[in-house]
Amino acid sequence: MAKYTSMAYQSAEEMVFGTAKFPVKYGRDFEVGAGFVYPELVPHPRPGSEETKKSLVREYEKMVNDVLERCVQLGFPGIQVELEHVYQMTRNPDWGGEIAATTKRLMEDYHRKYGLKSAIRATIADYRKPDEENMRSSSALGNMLATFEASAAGGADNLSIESMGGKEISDYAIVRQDIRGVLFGIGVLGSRDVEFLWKQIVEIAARHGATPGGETDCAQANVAMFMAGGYLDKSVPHTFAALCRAIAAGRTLVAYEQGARGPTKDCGYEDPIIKSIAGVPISMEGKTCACAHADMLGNLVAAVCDLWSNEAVEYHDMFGGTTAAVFTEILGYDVALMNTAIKMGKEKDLRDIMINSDKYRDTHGFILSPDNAYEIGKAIVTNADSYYTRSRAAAIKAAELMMSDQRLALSEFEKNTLDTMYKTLLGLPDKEEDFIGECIPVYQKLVKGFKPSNYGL
Amino acid sequence: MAKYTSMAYQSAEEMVFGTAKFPVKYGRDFEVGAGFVYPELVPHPRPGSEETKKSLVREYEKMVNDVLERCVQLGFPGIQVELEHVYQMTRNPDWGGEIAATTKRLMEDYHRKYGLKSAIRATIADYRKPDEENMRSSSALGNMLATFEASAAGGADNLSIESMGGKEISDYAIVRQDIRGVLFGIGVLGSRDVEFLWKQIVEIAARHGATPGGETDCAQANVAMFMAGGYLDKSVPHTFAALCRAIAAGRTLVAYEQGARGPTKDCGYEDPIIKSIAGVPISMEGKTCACAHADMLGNLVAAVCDLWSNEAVEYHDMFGGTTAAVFTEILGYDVALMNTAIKMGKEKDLRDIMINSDKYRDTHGFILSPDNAYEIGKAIVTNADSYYTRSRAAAIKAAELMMSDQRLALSEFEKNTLDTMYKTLLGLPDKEEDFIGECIPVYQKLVKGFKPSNYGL
Amino acid sequence: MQFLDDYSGIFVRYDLRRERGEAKAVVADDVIMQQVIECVVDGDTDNIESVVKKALETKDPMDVISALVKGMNEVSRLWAEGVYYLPQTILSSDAMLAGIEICEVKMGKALDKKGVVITHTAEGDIHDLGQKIVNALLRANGYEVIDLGKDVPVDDVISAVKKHKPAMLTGTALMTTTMTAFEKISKRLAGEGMALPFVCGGGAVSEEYVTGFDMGIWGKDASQAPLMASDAVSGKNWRQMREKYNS
Amino acid sequence: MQFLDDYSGIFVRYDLRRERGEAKAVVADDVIMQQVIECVVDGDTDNIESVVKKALETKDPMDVISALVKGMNEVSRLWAEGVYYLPQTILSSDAMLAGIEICEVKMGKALDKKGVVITHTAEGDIHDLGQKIVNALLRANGYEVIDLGKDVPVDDVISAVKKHKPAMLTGTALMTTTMTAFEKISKRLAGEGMALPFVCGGGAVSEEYVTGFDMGIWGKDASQAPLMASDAVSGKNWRQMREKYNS
Ligand code: B12
Ligand code: B12
Repeated sequence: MAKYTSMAYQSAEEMVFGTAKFPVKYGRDFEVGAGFVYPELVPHPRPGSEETKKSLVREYEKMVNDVLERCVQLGFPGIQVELEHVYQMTRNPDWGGEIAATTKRLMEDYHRKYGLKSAIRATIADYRKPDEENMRSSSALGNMLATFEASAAGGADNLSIESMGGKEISDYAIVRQDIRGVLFGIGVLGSRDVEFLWKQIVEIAARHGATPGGETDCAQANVAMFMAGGYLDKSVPHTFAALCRAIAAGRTLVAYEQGARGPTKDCGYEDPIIKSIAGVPISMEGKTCACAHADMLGNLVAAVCDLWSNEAVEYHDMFGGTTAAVFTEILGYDVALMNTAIKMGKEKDLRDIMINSDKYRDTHGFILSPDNAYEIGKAIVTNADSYYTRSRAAAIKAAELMMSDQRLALSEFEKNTLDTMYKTLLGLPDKEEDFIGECIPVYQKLVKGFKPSNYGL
Repeated sequence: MAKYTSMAYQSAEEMVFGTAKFPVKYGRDFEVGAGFVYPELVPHPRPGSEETKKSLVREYEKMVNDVLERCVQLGFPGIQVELEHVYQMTRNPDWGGEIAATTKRLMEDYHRKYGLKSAIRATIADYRKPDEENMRSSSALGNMLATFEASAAGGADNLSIESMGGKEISDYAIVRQDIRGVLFGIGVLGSRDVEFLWKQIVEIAARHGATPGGETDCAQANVAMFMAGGYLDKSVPHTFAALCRAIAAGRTLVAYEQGARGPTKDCGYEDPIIKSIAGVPISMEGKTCACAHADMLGNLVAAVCDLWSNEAVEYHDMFGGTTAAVFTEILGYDVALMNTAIKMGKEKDLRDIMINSDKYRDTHGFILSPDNAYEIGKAIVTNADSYYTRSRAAAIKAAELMMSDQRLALSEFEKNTLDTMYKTLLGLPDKEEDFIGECIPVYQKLVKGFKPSNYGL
Repeated sequence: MQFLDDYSGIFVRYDLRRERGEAKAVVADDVIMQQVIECVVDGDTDNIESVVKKALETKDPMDVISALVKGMNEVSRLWAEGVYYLPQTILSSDAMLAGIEICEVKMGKALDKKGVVITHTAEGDIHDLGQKIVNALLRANGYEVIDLGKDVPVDDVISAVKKHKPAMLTGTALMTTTMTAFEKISKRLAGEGMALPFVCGGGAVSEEYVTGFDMGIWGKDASQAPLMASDAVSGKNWRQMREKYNS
Repeated sequence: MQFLDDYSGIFVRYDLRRERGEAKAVVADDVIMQQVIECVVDGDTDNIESVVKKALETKDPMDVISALVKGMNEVSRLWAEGVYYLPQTILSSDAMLAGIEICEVKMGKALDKKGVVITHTAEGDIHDLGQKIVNALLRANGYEVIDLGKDVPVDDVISAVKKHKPAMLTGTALMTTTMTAFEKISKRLAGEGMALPFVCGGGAVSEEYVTGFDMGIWGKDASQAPLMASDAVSGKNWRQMREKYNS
């Protein structure tokens, strides 16, 4: 399978928000990565509204209208709305399709009336259960593909997914600080499943003139980051979570090797690495996704973004309007700041301010700081023999970066964890087949329901 | 009464976020305007919790704890919490007092455990009814003063208020586009009531070693701005709302002439003008107060702030935690960006980016852009004969600025409104006594319940 | 400070793009009536008195009144089409009401109103601006408004309803901590066996909340009040009105 | 790119300031038991088997088990004091459980559990990580866990409760659109005349929501599960437990 063997950018210094090597154009006068950053608003339906198709469609109609109206009220030039499917929308393909169609109709009204630029991302819910079903032929998979079709037909401009491949292993490994398991679950199994899925998504997109958008390792790297949490949490060491993230880059990259063109999926925190390699426009989330989850790189993560997202906010009333309108407003001003900087020729000043805000706040911000992300990207493209070799190389590079920068303060415990993980990584086989051969029996014994055949093994 | 006759700053260029001419120190290692910007988080209790003292105190305990915990989780150096009284907290002075004490206890815990810097602002609810009661002797006033005492005794570091003087007139005038009435209600009556109130607040603060904080013309200028709304609203012309704001600066300024030292009250959008004259640290709100209300200067309004606020957010759960924690996170990263810029020596670059984002988005951003705010400030200090003369001068200057800058696009309707208002302003008497003499009979006839004696007239 | 000349990509002035409705078009049978109408359309509160008095020298009071109302209808159209803003509307209504008062004096009797509406702002809440606008617009449309003012205790609302038997009751609240009074009012009214459309509005008040208790109808914008009042007067019950305005 | 050397004023590394609890302190009567304990404390799943087998050559299985448990208690202390993170705890529990299994074989009978707990992740929801942690911690503390897995239909939960009569039921949901199943379960159980503590947790699940239906007790963190289970086993009813954990 063809893999990236070179970087899209000459250097990290070249990377900045608003511009990508390969801009993407779709929707209503909407172009991403072509010089401006746009907000991406993700609204979530209220509990109960998912009970019938009618009530769910109505819910989306209200939410999307609030988003578009607030844009016009405040003068925002354009916006992307993500339809992040709740289970019911993918379980019933026609639901997802009709919601996409309704969203498109509203967007066309606002475009006609005011010239508001807009686009739709449909993110299908991957509800396959790796440890319970056959991931390459289950009915869940059938529904997912049918929903991609229905969404594209309905008017989705960008097709995306948060896929699950390797999750049964990574779930086991992350809570046991088992870096080998993470490498196997994310780097090998995850990558293989992404390859399997995206072949088909790209094909569906092509058939409907939609754009194959983005993948994310939410299922694995975000679990680790999420559990690592803040300064007071004691669930997963932050250095370990950072290694999971580096490994995830190799997995997410597969989607773009299969033909996905971005903008990438907002919750893929590994995307700065992806952008350095693939040059696709990336959607990121940080401080303004606090409504969805906390992270420790709220500003830094915007440094090289092309879309800026809130990840997800449930629809409710606030003093200032509905949450959909409120977060549209915050995102809209966030990107207005970035776009103003661009127009003033100060975008790199603002980028550097964002970076310095969080580069040494925590390990995640550290490895995703564009300079370090770029280094990890280089480790990936120069170790392209296999999914395994490049993921492992990414982890080793991330570890070395963390160990070598004195400005990154680490507690004793974090340091020790990092050292142990680093040694383990170095001790692993060099060839993918050897690694796979070593892992399969081990994890078949440890993880109930793990079936290598789910990954063509 | 002594009035400001000179500017605190040599030029607008000198003004920037994080630094004020006269920093204020209080609370737990908390200093405002001394080189860094801090977040100011304002939580609001859920409906129902106000029914008993016990439930309301408990509600605040939870909210404040969520705020402080999120600060430590993410590494924020410090925060101010505003206790913006709901009716019941001022109506029952001991409620306000106990809530301040509870907040202080929690803050001391976090300061001891982690060294988190913190401070408390208590904003008493002014629930006097100008058109129904004697504002200088009503029981409401009695409760308000008692609540200032109780709050200061309980541990409030900063005493603030959104006062009501002149509201009966401005409410009548704003919806009728009657600029004379606005000048009378805000510039004259409002200023006189602020003088009356702040003499007493300053005295109470002194007695308890608390800091007399800030005033705001929320009652009047915010009504106008709020009703002017966005591009689609047709309630109050945006040029008219901007004139109301300029007039409000003269009114709010009185508090500082009476001894208030700031940081000012977040919802006083007129504060950039105040800072240019008085040099006090100012608390501002913009994009991250979208939870409370929309405004059209989300970034610009942060350009010269010293505290950065969310105005108010009701306590509820979101995916990412409670609203109190979520908005603490967003504000915290907003100020981290500003503080990083300061450390990098790029604060004026960031300031200018903020300004250019909104200076020409709408009239409010235009007149509050530091350069224009400074000009309006000069008009105020050079026309200091009376509250009336300086407020009128501020309005005339604001009008001239709007008329003379070609980059500020205005619809025909807005232009005409502005011209008419400008002519009216020029046609008004030069002396305060003449103006008052002209207005009293007119508004006694038009506004039921208006009593000049409420203002010592 | 550095300033840009070109703001494209940062914001779009959608307000300038919007097409305006056609300008005022007032038609009257003769000059003086024309002046009466214009006084209303222009919200000319200074001259309305003299003009109406002049008209009454030759015209029947009822005809003058219908001219005043005609002017006000034109104003409503201009507002609806976005030519006028709220203040123009309120000034016109001030003018019209002043004119009508003069005609009533001449007739020696008050014009009978379309119906009675009681308005109030919730107990503990002094945010009465929305209510004031509602009052103005209802009066402009010929309803008798009984204004209970702001911070009105639940008891006072109940007894006022008993006393005046209004076609509709309205409540304004801008604080979630005061709007809870509306639910109490609804329960009390039901307890007393009364049922009428209770339109609640105000910044903090959500459709979700208001449609959660009996009689509650959510009012999004003050401009809806007159239409709601006419529905109430013409006998629609609160369920029908909720169906119409809240779904 | 320009980088700062001094970050004071931008962020504070509170994590470095925190005082750590004292390090491991394990005490055993003799060498081999000491090794057993250390295997658990170090979460040494590779050597636990050989060490326990060696111990069993000279020791009574029940004594070895209590050594294993002793080690696990030490681990819980280290976790509570912030010396250990979750993974250390889970690995230790893996080791302890492996050791116990060997002892049970030797005894020829299974150790009787403290009680039965049924866990599940809500219908339509595949976010089962929280549940997996809960499972591990309950097992580590000697409870029999009946793991219904993820995306479990309401019916299956009901029939499992009927069949196994657990002391406690747990549910995990990370989506507000799936947590609604918990309320249905509560109603169904009540309908069938059953009442037991139903602890619900998961990112999207709020105390407000869970305490809104009968039997519901809100679980903030998986680490609470063992204590909650022991309360349930020792006969506390759901009201008492809600009182204890949710107020
Ligand atoms: C101006 C203002 C004030 C002014 C009020 C002036 C006045 N005469 O009303 C003053 C300064 C007095 C004030 C005081 C306070 N305020 Co105040 N205030 C505001 C502000 C900025 C604007 C409100 C306003 O006038 N809007 C314009 C009017 C026209 O809008 P409206 O009333 O909603 O009406 C519109 C619609 O709702 C509708 N409508 C309304 N009623 C009806 C009825 C019917 C029948 C229909 C059909 C339609 C309808 O029509 C109107 C449009 O056409 C809001 C901000 C906000 N987000 O709302 C805060 C706000 C309402 N205030 C708030 C607070 C907390 C206070 C204080 C407690 C602050 C303090 N500690 O001093 C005190 C209140 C004391 C008390 N006991 O009431 C909070 C309430 C928070 C909460 N818990 O809900 C808000 C939301 C600000 C915030 N985000 O924190 N406030
Ligand atoms: C990782 C993750 C995933 C992974 C799940 C991996 C796994 N094995 O669980 C994957 C990628 C599969 C996933 C998929 C989806 N996800 Co998801 N996901 C997350 C994420 C980032 C982290 C969740 C997590 O694992 N946290 C770590 C665990 C340990 O925490 P926890 O489960 O809450 O458990 C803790 C406590 O709650 C407690 N606890 C939990 N249960 C119990 C029980 C008891 C008895 C006790 C005492 C305590 C307790 O203990 C634990 C701590 O010790 C969240 C973000 C967030 N804000 O939650 C989104 C999130 C939950 N996902 C979300 C969504 C929308 C989805 C998808 C629909 C997206 C899509 N379109 O593909 C699909 C779901 C499809 C489906 N049908 O379920 C939304 C849910 C929004 C909503 N409506 O509520 C969230 C909130 C993200 C967001 N902000 O939008 N997701």
